[in-house]
Amino acid sequence: MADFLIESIGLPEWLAWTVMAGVAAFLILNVIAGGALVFIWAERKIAARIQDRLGPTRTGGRFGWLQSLADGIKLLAKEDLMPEGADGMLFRIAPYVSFCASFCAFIALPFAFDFVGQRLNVGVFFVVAVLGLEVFGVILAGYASASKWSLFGAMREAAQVVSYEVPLGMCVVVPVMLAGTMDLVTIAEKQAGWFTSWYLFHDPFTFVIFWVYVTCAVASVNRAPFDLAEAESELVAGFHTEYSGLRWSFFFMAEYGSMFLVSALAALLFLGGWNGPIPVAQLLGLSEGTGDTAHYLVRLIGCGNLLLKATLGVLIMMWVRWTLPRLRIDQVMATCLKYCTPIAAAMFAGAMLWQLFLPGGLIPGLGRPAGEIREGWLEGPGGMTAAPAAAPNEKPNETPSKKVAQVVR
Amino acid sequence: MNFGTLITNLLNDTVAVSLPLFRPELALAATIVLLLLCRILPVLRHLDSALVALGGVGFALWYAWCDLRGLPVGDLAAGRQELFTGLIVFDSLTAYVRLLLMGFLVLYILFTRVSGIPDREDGADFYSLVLGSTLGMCLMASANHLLMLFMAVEMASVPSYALAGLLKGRRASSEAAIKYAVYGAGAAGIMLYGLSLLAGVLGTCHLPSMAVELSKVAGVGAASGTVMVLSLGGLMLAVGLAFKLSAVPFHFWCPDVFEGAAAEVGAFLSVASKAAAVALLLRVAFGLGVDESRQFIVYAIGLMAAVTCTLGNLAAYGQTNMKRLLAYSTIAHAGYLMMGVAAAVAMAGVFPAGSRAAVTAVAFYLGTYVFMNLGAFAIVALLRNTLRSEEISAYAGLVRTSPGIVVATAVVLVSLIGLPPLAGFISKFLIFASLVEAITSGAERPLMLLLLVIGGINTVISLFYYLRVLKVMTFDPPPAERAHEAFPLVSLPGALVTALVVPVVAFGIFWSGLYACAQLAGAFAS
Amino acid sequence: MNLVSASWLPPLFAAGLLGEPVSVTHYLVVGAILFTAGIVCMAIKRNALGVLMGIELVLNGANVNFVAFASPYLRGEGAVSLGLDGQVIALFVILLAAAEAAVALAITLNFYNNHSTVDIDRADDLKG
Amino acid sequence: MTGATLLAAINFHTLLFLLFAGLACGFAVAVVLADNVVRMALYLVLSLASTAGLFFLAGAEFIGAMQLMIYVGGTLVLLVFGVMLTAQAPFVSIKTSTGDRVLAGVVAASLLALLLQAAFSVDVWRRPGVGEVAPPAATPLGMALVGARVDEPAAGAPATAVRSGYLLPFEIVSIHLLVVLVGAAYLARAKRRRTPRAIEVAASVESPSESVQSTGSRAAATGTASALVSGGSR
Repeated sequence: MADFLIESIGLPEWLAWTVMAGVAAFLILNVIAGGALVFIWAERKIAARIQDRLGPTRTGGRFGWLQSLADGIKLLAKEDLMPEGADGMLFRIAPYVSFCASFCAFIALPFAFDFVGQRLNVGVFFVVAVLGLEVFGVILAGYASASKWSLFGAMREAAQVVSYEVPLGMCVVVPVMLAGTMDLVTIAEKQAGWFTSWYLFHDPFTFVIFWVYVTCAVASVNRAPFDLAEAESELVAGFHTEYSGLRWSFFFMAEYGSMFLVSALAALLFLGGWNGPIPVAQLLGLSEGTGDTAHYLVRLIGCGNLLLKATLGVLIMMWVRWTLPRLRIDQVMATCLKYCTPIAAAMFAGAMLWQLFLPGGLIPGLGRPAGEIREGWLEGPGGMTAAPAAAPNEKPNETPSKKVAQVVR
Repeated sequence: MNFGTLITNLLNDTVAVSLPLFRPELALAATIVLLLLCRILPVLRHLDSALVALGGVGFALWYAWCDLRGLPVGDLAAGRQELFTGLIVFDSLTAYVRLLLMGFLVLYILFTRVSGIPDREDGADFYSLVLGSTLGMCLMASANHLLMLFMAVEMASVPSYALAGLLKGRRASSEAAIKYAVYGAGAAGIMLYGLSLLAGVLGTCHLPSMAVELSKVAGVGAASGTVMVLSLGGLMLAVGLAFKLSAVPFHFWCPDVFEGAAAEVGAFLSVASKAAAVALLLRVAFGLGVDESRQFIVYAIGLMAAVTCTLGNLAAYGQTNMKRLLAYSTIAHAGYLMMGVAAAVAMAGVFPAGSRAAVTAVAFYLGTYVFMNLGAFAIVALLRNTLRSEEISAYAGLVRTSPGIVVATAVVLVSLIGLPPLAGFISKFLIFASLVEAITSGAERPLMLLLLVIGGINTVISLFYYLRVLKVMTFDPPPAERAHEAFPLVSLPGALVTALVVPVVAFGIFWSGLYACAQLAGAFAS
Repeated sequence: MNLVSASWLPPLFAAGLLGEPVSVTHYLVVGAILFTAGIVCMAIKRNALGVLMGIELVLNGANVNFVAFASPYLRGEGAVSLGLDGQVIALFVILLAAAEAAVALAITLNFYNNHSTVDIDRADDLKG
Repeated sequence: MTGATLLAAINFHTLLFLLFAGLACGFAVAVVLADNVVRMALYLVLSLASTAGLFFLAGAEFIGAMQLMIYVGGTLVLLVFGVMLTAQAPFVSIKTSTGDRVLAGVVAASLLALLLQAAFSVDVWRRPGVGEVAPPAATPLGMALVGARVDEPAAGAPATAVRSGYLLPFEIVSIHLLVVLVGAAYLARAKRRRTPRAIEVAASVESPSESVQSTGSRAAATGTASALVSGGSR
């Protein structure tokens, strides 16, 4: 987009970049904020239906679809309270810390091939790392509120999030290993084609580890059944007991932002990213460079694909929340340390051995040999001046869309 | 070169060359994992962790012995081999120090088993920490790369912090641990900053390459700025090493930690940690001691040695607690060892044979020091179990109830002073002899002369406070309220003390075997 | 555009701070400040956890140096470069710092259990 | 110079550097100046996160992400957790005396002067970066950790420099972490059920101003801590 601004409108380079950054930030912000509105409404409806009620019905017509907006206006108008013993500065800053962490992770999240804030070489790692920072806002909120409930909630959150980062990291490593890169864009590109090339279906181990990932992801964003930090039956409302008004809503935007983020990450790592289950675009020959508009269309469809998958993930989290009972703190810890971590480790080893001994997969033609990827490491700029032995046909710098086509053929 | 060749080369280098010479460390690592399994698996839960640790260390000791024996005798420098693509180096010094550490560990595990400080429940944790720390010390002795240097120091230190807090319920122990951890981590941080400056100027982290670059950068007509950065980095590195050596002015943790921690932990820190630190000092001093920087290094080590030795001995005077006294004695001995290192580095350029002899002296000193200091701490620990006190005054009149232990104490302390015919005498004699050799060969003559004089004076000073302990034990009347518990030599603890004390006498008389091993280590300087 | 032509910009240019690419020294200055802050933090904080934070700052200061020496972007004409070594060392320092912090925290909690305080000045039973 | 040309002359990399460097240094100083330990923790988090930004700018993306993940997300959460466990009202703000502060100021100023002189005293370090763009790739780093170097020698690396693979530290650090984990868990574990004699004796050896503490009440808290310490230090 920056190139477009520079070339067509003639803006100076710095202004073009600034404008582009602004637009990207605006879009991401809207995805989080708008997404939160929709998701909150959806959650209320789903919760109601699961519990055999109606949920919001009045505001904005039949389905109460304006309920969230009305709530938002109410929150804006609400008096902003601060407890007497609170540490003012920390109390005020905590929601923003949470929100910023959740927001920053979106920087590296690709929505489609080049719909990404900043394509990072270590994208997966960055997203997971930044997501882990959200816990700081919660801890600070818990401490600064000068309330026992808040502090308990914060301590639980700290314990839980730090522990669950271990199996979560292990789960994330498996697709990274299969793709041979930590770049989210490349990982998604490698799963192009029919849905059989999604990493979910790569081998039995990745199939299992996907569910471990789902468990850990739910735990790491503090959703039920792992929402110990805000267990309302024990802790009033946990870390945000003392918050109200806009600050409170920031916590919620952060929570829904993170939910969307981990779901999108699941989609990118295991469910083919922006590639649909059936490679329609390739079948129609759209991605072979038939013009910019077509290209753009493919990207847009891809973006829609990813959003759909991520939303589906969020909806599943809601389903889980209203179906399963909350765990005790020791059960939460046991789930992480005694089950998730060993299973993730075993699956990681299994996936590695599978890569080693069955690189082509069980059914020939469906999988991709690992050697191709590994040879690519040694070529290209910065690599060794290597003689390509195993994969002479593939040049590392080809445009990804061509690569996709190759795979399909 | 494609990916396959790359991996094949790597495998060849690692499996065929590096791992066989890394067996002692591997044995330690395997033992640590086994100790952990002992806690987890129900089948292994009833195994005595001390026995498991002893078994593993036994293997490590055997491998270390084989490695030392396997060194080529004729051309000693040919035994030098860089392992793991230059990260660590295997040479005679590595082999010797490793053997020393493993031998120490065997004795140490027996000692802790007898004195009963890690009980069965905590045994696995305790031995994991001890073995983990020793693994770090082995790497300290063989570090050939700045990363390995820093990592080895951390690996040796961090478990020791936990060891210092071994007696969880005791106020002094937790205080000792927190002081050790804070000072230790601070020193490591400063050292790391120094390493970053050195690496930044020289553009490499591999010690031999650094030496090559150093002689280019610091040669004639070097920019003063570069020299300043180099010396700043060197001094900051020295802070970290001095902390590990407990050299003045970075010694202040030593008495507190030794007093607060259990005597068993004190023994570990005082012997093993010191041996590894001296080996690392030798490595760094020889590694970076090219012609341009040698004088700087010699003066830094030499002056620090003089101050350390004097201050350690002087401060030992006023002590009423036996562990504190031994702590200051440890500091003083670090001073003597550093004198040997200074002499070795000073002669490295002008008189290689002398340099080898000096390294031999340091290595021999370390070898006898294992028995002397482990013996001293064992006596403290075992007497604590009978007398329930570690104060010197509590030892009053001990000769009447248990003469055997007093004789043992006398042997150990006299050896620590360095009087004939005990092992300590030979070691000290060798160190002073190498100082004399340095003077005659004209390497840094004024400094060496100073060191010789200070070393002599210090030996005399140390006479008094060691003998005061013996005086209290023999001449002073026993305190009235003391339980009349004797310490018989015919018992398990008695046997242990005997086993530690006999070598102190034996090495004083038949020292050629140990000396031959130490000479192998000395070949490192060639 | 009146805002951007404010008077504070030209001096920054004159000092070569804004117009020129960053050099290694820029990073070293940051490293030095972090390091000094860490040392001071260790020296003056009486809360044991404050001291631990000082240690983290010290290690981080050194890490900035290593990364700067390793960076191909920052290397001036004719300077030596650490290459990948610097990055790897920074990586391991982060790991080792985590291990150290875990032990130091456990020790601090143990101290707190025995002394009922985290004030490190109260650790005065042993006179060093 | 008009505003537009001035802006056009700005090197954005440098601008970002100044931003992150300012934040990192500013918050580091704030850590020193703050008295409240929880605020110190917050400033430290912000300082280290800004440092991660500096790493990204220097082309060390993996290190930056690692810093965020392990340092900020793991180590500091652990520290903050320790703060929470010990944050009783009297200990939250332990004030440093003014004399200490002045002394520390003087020492800090001289130390900083020394280090800054070191930073400025090497000529080649002061030259602006050549801005040579190596493709930021985690692959060479990963391969180096496995023991094989696939990167090309860095421009300006000394010819004599040995290019080491890092298989050994990569493997051996796992043993270290295991040992440290065992140690931390040992220290933070609740008190034992029975005390054998030797330990009792060793613990009862008199030390000055020894006083009996009731540790039982905190045993539960310590137990939780052990679970957390072991979780966090992985």
